[in-house]
Amino acid sequence: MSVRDVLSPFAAWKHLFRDPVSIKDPFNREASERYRGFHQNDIEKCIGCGTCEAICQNGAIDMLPVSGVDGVQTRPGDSGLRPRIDYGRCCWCALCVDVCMTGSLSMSNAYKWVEADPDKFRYIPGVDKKHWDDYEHGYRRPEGHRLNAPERIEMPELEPGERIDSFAEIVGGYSVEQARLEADRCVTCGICVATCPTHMPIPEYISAVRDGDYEAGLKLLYDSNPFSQICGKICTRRCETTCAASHEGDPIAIRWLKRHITEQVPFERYRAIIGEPAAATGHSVAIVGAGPAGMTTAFDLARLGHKVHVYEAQSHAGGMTRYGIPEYRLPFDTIQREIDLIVSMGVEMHYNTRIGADISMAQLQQDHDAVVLSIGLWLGRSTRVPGSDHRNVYKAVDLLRRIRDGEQLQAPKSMVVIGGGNVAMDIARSMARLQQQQHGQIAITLTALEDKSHFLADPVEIKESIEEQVTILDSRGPQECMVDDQDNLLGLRTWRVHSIFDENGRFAPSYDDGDEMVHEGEWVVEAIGQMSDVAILGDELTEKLDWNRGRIQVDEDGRTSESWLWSAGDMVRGPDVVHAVADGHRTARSIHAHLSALDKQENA
Amino acid sequence: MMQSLYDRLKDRFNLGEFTGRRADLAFVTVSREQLRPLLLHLRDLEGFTHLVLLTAVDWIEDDTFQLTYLLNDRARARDIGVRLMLPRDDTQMDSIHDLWPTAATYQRELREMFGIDFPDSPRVNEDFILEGWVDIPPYRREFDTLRFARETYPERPGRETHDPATYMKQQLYPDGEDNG
Amino acid sequence: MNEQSTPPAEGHRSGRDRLAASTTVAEILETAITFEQTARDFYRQLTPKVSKRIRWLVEELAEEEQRHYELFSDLLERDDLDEQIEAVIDRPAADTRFSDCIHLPDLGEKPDDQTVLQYAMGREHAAMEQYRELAESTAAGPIRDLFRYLAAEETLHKAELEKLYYETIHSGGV
Amino acid sequence: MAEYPDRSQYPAHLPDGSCDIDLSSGKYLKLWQGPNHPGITGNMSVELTVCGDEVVEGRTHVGYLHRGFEKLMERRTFIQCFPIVCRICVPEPDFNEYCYAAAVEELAGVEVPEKANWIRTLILEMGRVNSYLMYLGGQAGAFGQGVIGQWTTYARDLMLDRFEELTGARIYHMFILPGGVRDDLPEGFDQRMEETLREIESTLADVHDTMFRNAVFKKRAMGLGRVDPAWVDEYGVTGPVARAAGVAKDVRSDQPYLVYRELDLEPVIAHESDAYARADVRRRDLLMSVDLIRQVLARMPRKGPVMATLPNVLHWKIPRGETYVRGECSRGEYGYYLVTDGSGYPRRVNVRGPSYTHAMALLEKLIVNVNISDVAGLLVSLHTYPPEIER
Repeated sequence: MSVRDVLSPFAAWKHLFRDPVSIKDPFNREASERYRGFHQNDIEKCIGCGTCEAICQNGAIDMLPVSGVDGVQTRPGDSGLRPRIDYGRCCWCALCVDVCMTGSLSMSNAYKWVEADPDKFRYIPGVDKKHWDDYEHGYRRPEGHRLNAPERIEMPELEPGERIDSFAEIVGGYSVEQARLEADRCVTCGICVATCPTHMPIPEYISAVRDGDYEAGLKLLYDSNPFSQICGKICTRRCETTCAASHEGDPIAIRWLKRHITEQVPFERYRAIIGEPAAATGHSVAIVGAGPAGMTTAFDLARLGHKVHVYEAQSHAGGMTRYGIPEYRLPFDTIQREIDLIVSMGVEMHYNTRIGADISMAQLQQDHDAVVLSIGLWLGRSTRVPGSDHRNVYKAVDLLRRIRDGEQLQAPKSMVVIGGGNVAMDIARSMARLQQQQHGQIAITLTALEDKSHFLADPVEIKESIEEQVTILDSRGPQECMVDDQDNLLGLRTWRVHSIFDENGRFAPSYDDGDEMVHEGEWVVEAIGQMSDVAILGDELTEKLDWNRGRIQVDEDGRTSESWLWSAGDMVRGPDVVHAVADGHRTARSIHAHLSALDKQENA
Repeated sequence: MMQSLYDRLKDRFNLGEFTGRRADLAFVTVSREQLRPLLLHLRDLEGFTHLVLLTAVDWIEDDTFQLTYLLNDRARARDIGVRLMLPRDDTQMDSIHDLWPTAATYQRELREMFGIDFPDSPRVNEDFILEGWVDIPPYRREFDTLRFARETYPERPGRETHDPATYMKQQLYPDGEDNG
Repeated sequence: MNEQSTPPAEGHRSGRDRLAASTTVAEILETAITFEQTARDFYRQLTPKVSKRIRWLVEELAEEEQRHYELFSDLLERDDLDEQIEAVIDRPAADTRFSDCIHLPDLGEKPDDQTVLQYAMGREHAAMEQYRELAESTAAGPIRDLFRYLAAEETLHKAELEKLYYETIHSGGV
Repeated sequence: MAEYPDRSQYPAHLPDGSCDIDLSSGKYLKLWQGPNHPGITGNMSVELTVCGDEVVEGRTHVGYLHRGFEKLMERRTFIQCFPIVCRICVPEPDFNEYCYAAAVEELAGVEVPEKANWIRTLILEMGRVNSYLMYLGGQAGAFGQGVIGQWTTYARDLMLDRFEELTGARIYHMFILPGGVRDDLPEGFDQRMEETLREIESTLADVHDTMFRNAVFKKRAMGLGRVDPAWVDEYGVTGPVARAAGVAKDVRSDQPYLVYRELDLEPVIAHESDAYARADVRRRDLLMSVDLIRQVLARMPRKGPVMATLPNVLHWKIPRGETYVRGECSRGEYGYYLVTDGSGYPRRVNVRGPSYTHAMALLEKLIVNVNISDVAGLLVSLHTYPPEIER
């Protein structure tokens, strides 16, 4: 202790004339650029997946319907819900912003808000307008800061060089570890379920993969889709187009995870997991066509105890999955296992039985309590351009059927395919394999009316076709199949197409005859539209039935104007396996209700 | 470093499972009889003079409490966690307040939060954090904080939420069917 | 391009001379109305012949011709005819070359949907060409405007048919 | 000079060390300091038994802030725990974020990018500066010097501005999370930080003149609450309290974490081991933090990621294991003992805050024989934050 200790504190007096250090206008101080203030939500970008709600450890977020506000509505890919935040609970941690699947949610740097009514502090950002909605600054998820893995686990596949000379299956399937990593990426929002035509419980079966509980997963699959093994390989996976993860990353490989479950459970266990059919009801149902729609109907009805007879013109069941999809995408044994499982429920199959020739519709009507028509789209359309009646102009569906029926086709040295859909890719790739096997080289040109961005085929199919040396020319309109004096097919002449899609997304191609090309080909294969062979119904039934723009008119349950006849699958819904499955379920429910009503009438 | 320590002490104190975590951190399981001799040895002969913490883990599925005595040897920059497994139905343990006076505070908390008793520990029965608590010791796994909160505090009215998948089903395909 | 001897096309052929010779707007409209009427009756006669499955198509075509018939008839009734035509004449109705490339079929006894569509597009195209040529060879004035108007109407209909054709034949599955 | 009470009146010590206090004797008075009292740090209270104006026994009472964080974390996913841990210590929350993140990363096997470790170090030192500034104001205030608190609050506010621009928040930063840190340094941060550091140094110079060279402060702080170096191990004493007792205990140099190995630092020590020595150790430690911040900014890499790639945090499961991660906060050893069981939730989290030992057993030992008017000064000199006692 010294004199200095007494004098030194007087140093404080030096601040006597110092300017105040406090902020002059504390009421209008702007927070820092990345300040975490009140939320902003771009509600057009938001899909209402509720991942923000899921991660909020305070339970501050509720998902509320806001249909009608600023064009938000419940539709595939958008729940129509938007997050409401309770600022009595929010702790400003911004995990909701970090995890937001679309990047719609952010925080402004507004932090002052005075209100007498506490309930006001509970609002839906973007819907309940606030003055900070347009604030430029605030917390946005920084680049590279992700709380969920945005990239898909790559699927092991055969390389183009390994697969081009055989029909061996290309996709290898996930290992358990890969599948778990992929399943881990799913945020379990369930937005996809509405998009799946048959509404498979997608988040639940993905959770089963995550937990390694494959038997539970298989049960979930088969309760909603008896074509799960097949769909696990070739489903058009519309669900993945609405996957929340697709907005800022790759969608979850939902199809591959389904496939993974079916591969992890030994096939011998399937039957026990799916369970026994109910006791026989004494009712009998005839199904025409053993494709996905017909066989799904058969599966459902058989499980309910009804006697089901399936009439199939071909020697095998599976419909287009069996006769339309190449083996490298869908091996026979997968289809066979699926069919065996359905048949094991007590379904009786009548192969090589053609309606109209071997048995009539009238006969079916007489012998059964209900009849289902599910004959698919087996007739290929023709462009009918000049020369298209040449013997070497084929229809893709016919060729695919012949290949899958085991016929040894002699592949031409060169070939042109007309069409830009999956069938076009299927035939191009199948023929490429035959060319490689027989000639050691591939010469296939695929021409499509549409430009690349509007191709109807799955982008993966396009990519793999190119890998397999198929030359793809977009925006080409077929004009003529050129034939020389000796009646040999020379190839296809096309004009350039100016693709114009109108405001409704409808397409009216227009041609530019100044841009003409001739594509050399010993064969031309038309892979355009397909239609149903409804001629088998006969004139009388055709006249009786109501029709809707070329398709049999059915009510929402798939029932036609004839009370005993239902129709399902591609022929009423257009071509798609999983839609056909959904249709099969719907038809089976309707028939079951009808048969139950019959029982009640009898009892009464 | 930790492995060699374990190898030296293993037989002498009849040590159980050894878990090397880092070069400077390991955990080892010890029996109740050997706990005090081991702690004394570690403190007085191995340099582990600092009791970092004493706490419990409830392995309710194994009917066991794990007591963790974490000791630090500053000179050699290393830590050892001594695990002691205590049956959940016999929750009495010997106090170590005479080895580290500060242990009394930890033991008092353990009695209150886990219901693990240390009979000789000073003031062990005095309330520590929870005055007037009548429920089961709250850090035991079977104490459900969410249920407690729901029963104790009223929910603020006006809350409702919707599961996206369920809501979409109601809106788009209420009968389980899609007509699109 | 359609020089074949199917009935409505023939009607157009002879009608063309009649149209070229017409001197008043009313005369032209009356001739055009007759064309639409002929086409409508053709489709109506065709309806029972085709399969019930595609009857909708023929019915729609008949309805569309009927709509044109009514449209032109209404126009004829109006006092402000010239103004009306002027008002719509600038409507852009770009011709697209798609149906031009469709080989015009022989309808035969039981035509299918593709045949009918091809035929209908051919008919719309022929009519469109005809009105357009007439417009080009007519001096500026209300008569040329009327031809352009009629050409625009036919072009619009043709475009609708082209979309339907694409959906049915190229991308669709029915 | 007030007359001291008759020492013969002091209670006898019982064999177990506690006092035999007979309140009905009329010699003693029970006096509660806190939970609401200007001379208490945060929400705790000390139950004093006084004889005259001297304390004969003190009992720490906590529980006013108990939110059961450790238990709450057992029902939150690993990522959901991240926003709540900072709330265990208001003035220096970042140690919770760091220790929790590091424990999770260790058990989950997540490799943190290099730059994130530098930014973490920066933040922890910034937090230490703030914590010390708050302490200095409190310590001076406990002895009646109000102006110091105003100055240090101003300086701390400048540092909060830096926190705000870096982390997006002033108090609960929620910036260090498992995997790294949220974001990179903002544009122009170095320069603004340098300005802030200069202002803090200038404030500290004034504080030194008016507080440390102040006869009143010296008279009251010197000799108050002397900690015997032998108690360091017995009572689990760490941080400035231990260093003021001559024990150079500092996790940053004892067991360097983050990037401390690459920084120049020397534990700040003193030997008097009283309230004054502890205040001085903290003042000098604060200056070292200022220096460390400068070192970090000068040496840290400026390129590269600040966040590791995490699995989807909504389903993040961590294999069974246990670990302990510690750091040197402004008050001593801060640590997280994390036990995982293979699920998506922590099995057990135990937060070891330095106040747990300092404000309980050590305070109760030191408080005996202290004059009532010095209780606040003593308590503050241990620099205790109650929420880390009761978590």
